[in-house]
Amino acid sequence: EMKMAVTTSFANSGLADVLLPQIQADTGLEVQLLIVGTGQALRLGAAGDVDAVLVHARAAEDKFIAEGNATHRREIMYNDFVIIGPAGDPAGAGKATSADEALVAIADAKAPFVSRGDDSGTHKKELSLWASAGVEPTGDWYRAVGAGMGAALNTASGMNGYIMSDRASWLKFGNKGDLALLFAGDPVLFNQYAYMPVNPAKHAHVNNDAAMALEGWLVSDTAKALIDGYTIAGEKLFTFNATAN
Amino acid sequence: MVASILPLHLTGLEVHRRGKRLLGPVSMTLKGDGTTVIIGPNGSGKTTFLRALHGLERCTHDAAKWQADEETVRARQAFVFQSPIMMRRSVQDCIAYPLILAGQGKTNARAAAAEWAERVGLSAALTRPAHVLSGGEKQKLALARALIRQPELLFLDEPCANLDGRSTREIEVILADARQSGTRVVMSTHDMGQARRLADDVIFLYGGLIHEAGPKDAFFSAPKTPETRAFLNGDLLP
Amino acid sequence: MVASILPLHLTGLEVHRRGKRLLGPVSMTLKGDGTTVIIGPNGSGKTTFLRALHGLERCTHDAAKWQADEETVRARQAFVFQSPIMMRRSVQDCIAYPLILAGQGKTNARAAAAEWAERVGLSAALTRPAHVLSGGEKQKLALARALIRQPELLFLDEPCANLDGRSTREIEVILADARQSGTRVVMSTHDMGQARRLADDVIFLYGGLIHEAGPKDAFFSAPKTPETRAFLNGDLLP
Amino acid sequence: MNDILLGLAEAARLIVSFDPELIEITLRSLQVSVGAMVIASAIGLPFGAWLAINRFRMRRVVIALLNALMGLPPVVVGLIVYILLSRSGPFGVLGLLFTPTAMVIAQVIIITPLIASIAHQAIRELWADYHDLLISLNTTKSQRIRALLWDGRRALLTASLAGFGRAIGEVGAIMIVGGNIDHATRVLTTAIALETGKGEFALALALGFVLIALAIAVNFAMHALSRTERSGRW
Amino acid sequence: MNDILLGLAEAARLIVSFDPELIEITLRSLQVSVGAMVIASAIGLPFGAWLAINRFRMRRVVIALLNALMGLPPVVVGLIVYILLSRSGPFGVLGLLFTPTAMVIAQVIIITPLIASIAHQAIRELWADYHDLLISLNTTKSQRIRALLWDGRRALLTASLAGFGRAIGEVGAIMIVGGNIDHATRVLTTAIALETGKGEFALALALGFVLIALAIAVNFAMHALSRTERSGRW
Ligand SMILES: Nc1ncnc2c1ncn2[C@@H]1O[C@H](COP(=O)(O)OP(=O)(O)OP(=O)(O)O)[C@@H](O)[C@H]1O
Ligand SMILES: Nc1ncnc2c1ncn2[C@@H]1O[C@H](COP(=O)(O)OP(=O)(O)OP(=O)(O)O)[C@@H](O)[C@H]1O
Ligand SMILES: [Mg+2]
Ligand SMILES: [Mg+2]
Repeated sequence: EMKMAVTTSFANSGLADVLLPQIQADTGLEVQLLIVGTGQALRLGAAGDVDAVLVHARAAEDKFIAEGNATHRREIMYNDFVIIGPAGDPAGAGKATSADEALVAIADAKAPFVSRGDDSGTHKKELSLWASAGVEPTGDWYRAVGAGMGAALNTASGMNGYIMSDRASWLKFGNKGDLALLFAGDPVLFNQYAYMPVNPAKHAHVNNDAAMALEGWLVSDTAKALIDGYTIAGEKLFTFNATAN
Repeated sequence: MVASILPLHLTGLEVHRRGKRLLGPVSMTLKGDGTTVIIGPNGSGKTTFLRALHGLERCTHDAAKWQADEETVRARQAFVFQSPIMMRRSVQDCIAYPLILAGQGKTNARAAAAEWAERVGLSAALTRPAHVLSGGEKQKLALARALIRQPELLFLDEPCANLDGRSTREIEVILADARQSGTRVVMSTHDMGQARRLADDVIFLYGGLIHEAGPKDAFFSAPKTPETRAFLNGDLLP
Repeated sequence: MVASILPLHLTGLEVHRRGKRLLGPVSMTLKGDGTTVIIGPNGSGKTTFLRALHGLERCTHDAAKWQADEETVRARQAFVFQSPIMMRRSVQDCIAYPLILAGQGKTNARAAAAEWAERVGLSAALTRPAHVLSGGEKQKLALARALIRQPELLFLDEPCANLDGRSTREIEVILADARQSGTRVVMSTHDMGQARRLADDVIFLYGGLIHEAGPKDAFFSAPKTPETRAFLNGDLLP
Repeated sequence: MNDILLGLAEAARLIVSFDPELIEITLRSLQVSVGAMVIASAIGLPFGAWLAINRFRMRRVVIALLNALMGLPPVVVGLIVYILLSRSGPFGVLGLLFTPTAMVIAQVIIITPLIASIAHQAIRELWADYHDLLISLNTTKSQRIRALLWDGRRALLTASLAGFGRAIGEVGAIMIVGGNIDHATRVLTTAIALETGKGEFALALALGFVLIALAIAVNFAMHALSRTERSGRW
Repeated sequence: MNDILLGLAEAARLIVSFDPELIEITLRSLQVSVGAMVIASAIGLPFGAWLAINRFRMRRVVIALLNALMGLPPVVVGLIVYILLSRSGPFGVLGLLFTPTAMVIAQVIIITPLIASIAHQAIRELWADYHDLLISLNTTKSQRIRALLWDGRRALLTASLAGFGRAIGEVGAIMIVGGNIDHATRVLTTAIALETGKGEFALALALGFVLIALAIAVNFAMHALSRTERSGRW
């Protein structure tokens, strides 16, 4: 039995429901998931309240390691972000050839854009994209909602606005309303998930054996098959990219 | 007042509570004028009877027949309770409340209330919160509140129980005046002297039943049953 | 009872409310035995005085000096309120409550309660919820509840106001018995006959002050002031 | 533990520095919660009184239902209001979604049963006192309700304050219908939830302490007002 | 609109099919909320009574504070309990974090002020009735509190039920201290929040309807119990 803090977007994807039973079958580990924001996940790890974390926010992860909260960082898989918007696409973001272009189109049209605004991995990614597109996202059209992915999608659906989401959350999202996937595929939109076992030297009580066993399983071929094989509506969500070391 | 709500005819009036008959069957007619005094030992049903007449007790359906529709009947009565009910207001506001309910302006109502307070001897207490009054003062307040709308029919449940001798006499004068000006008074009392002074008719309740009733003089000078005699003597009832 | 809590010495006792002096200054001594009856017009402060003696009113500090410590003093008194306070329990449980408080077993207490209910004439009402009792029955309950712990000092505030003649006589006998067996009784009443029957001493309160006080016989046969005479006659007080 | 101290320090710093953003969301919290309290009291107090004075066959059922509605999960209320107000919902044309008005609507739904229930409880006792008198005076139902509400006003204050308390601390419903949009619908509780998700526990706690201070201030203000006004010991 | 109907249908289906997962989280909801209600009542009711019978200098302040605490934001309570129970917190060694016990603790903190405040309100009226008698009978404070709690038990039911209502619908605090872990700490409200986040409105609503039904059932049960037991009209 071990506890792992994961981000909302991972839990919302539904991949966990596929992986957990298999983990239990293969290793006998009962993994309990705590579904929280990225920042909160890292805090739980730092406090020693969980045995491992699975997040996607590179800079914060490096800091986490540097502070000695985890023994190491192990890349497991990636998925990608997509740009969602009203099916009519008034800003013409769908015709863009790069993520930068799509964002510039939205900003130029001053079309409502919903931002997670919660400092999560997704939010940080979005901010970095605005930066590289050379747009300062301010004004009435830019709505920072300060909520999880699902809630932000709800809001976008309610406002009929644009939003950047991870593909898994989008595909799983039930309340699509008038929204559609408009842009995807630019490599800058790739989103790396990493696994970090909490440092037993800092928190003696953590179940490091289980955490290591889980890591071993996550980089195994069984995991690869399950992750690469997981689809929603015929679309593949995650790409396994763990390296054996 | 145009047509009177009285006489009231009762046929087989009963009040039941928790499977017990507290009152009745009572059949009688309450005529249009005079003062009726109800006497009887503790727990004999005086309060229950008065409340039933006033429409406060759930009782036999259709047992009471008035001479007007229900709304008129209700509007022309007033009741002075055995333990006076004080609202959380000043004495003046308590007395004025029935007038306010009847749609009178606040200023008028309060002026009338001050006048009535004067009559029952409460002028000094006008601005006090009603609930700090002494026992006797509360009874006076309740009386003023009942009289202020000049009811056609006035019920009083032991209105002088907590009053001193002087106040009792004053209230008796007020009641006699009211009777003179046409108010029908029905009251209960344990004070036989008061009964003799005020009553035209007397009803002796015993065990929830009208044991004996009649005009004052006949009742007191020649009680018909041994129970009545015993009660008037203050003896143990047989 | 070992040492008595009496006599009680009062020096300059006053009760103030909302900037008004309701009572006092009162200086007197309450001796160890007999029955003291307090009389006076409505609002003269009888209730306030009794409550102040019993320790229920905020009053001048240190004005009352008892012969025992506060805890003993409090434990040996009982009070029958002018408007009896009914707990939301059955009659039997209400009467038994003081015994339960004193640590008696439930069965014992209820048996004693039944006995006292019998003495005040409430046996038929034992299982009724206390709040449905008639006005007189409530007063009887309050009396039984006060007597059940056999207090050394018993205060009664118009205990017979709502009682019929017969019950009044019975209660008077109970009070006389209690006095005989050593209970100190201090009571108020508006019934001068009752005052004559029960009192050893009489206190006449008027406007919050002790206007006249003395042994019963002297008081009633030769009242000293015109106010006392007027009050006893039921006249308007000067 | 450290976080709690940091939170207190941060709260003090925010308040002392008159942080404009803090002031903005605090005022919005106050506006939404007071608005909800006023509307819910206007509905719940008379309803509670009405329920106390009427005897009808389904009365016990209505009371039990009312008590049960105190348990309405905010998230569900939020969802239903969201669905009703969303563009594709029946009231979509009003364009209320993601506005403070929507938040007030959701909160009114949540706190009205609470206010009505407590009011009913308080009024029931007063009605037991007043019953005979008000019946005897031949009052209409609305006169009775008015008398009970007026004379019971001090007890009803607790009902309204309980409603206010629930509203100011609530987050589940207003997050959904308000959307926690910066400078538009962000209030203290949604900001706290946001900071918690970010792992900014100290800041979240700081906002929480500000919220508690606000609740205390409002309560003291209401108590003071009700004390000035009262003349007796009622 | 459609979602609401779908939700109702789904709720019916879940209930009729005795969905084992639904049963599990429903029972856990019940267990946590009833546990919190019982503990909070055991603290809040006597405290409310104590506050009603004692006159001390800071009484008004304490009452205003108590009322203000009704507004404790659940998320903040959750955070503080989290910090205390966290491995690096003072009570970390107990290992209570992410257990139903932790959820009960958080809920007790949230609902105790509510219960105490309503209880105080109800007892105050009863105490006004009983004051002279109980003082005259020379009762100790604890005897007074016992008499008031016993004789006022019907009014106090509302207090406890209000607490239960708040607990069963609460999500902010128990999400943080319970963690919404499947098969361990997931309850109805956290499941609703989860499904809402996924945009699965119909399922979220279905769970919400189950929760409301549960609250109604508990209320009817409590009312029925209290009715059986009462002998008079109190
Ligand atoms: N709900 C009830 N259940 C049982 N008995 C009741 C109920 N209500 C009243 N009683 C009894 O009915 C009797 C009649 O009461 P009522 O108040 O009419 O007497 P009363 O003649 O006014 O007496 P009193 O002179 O003492 O005021 C009393 O013995 C009382 O205990
Ligand atoms: N809080 C208060 N503020 C102002 N006046 C008060 C207050 N409490 C009592 N009083 C007044 O003090 C007076 C004395 O009251 P008390 O109850 O002692 O009279 P009493 O002699 O018992 O009269 P009764 O024979 O009518 O019972 C009354 O006039 C009453 O209105
Ligand atoms: Mg009577
Ligand atoms: Mg008196």
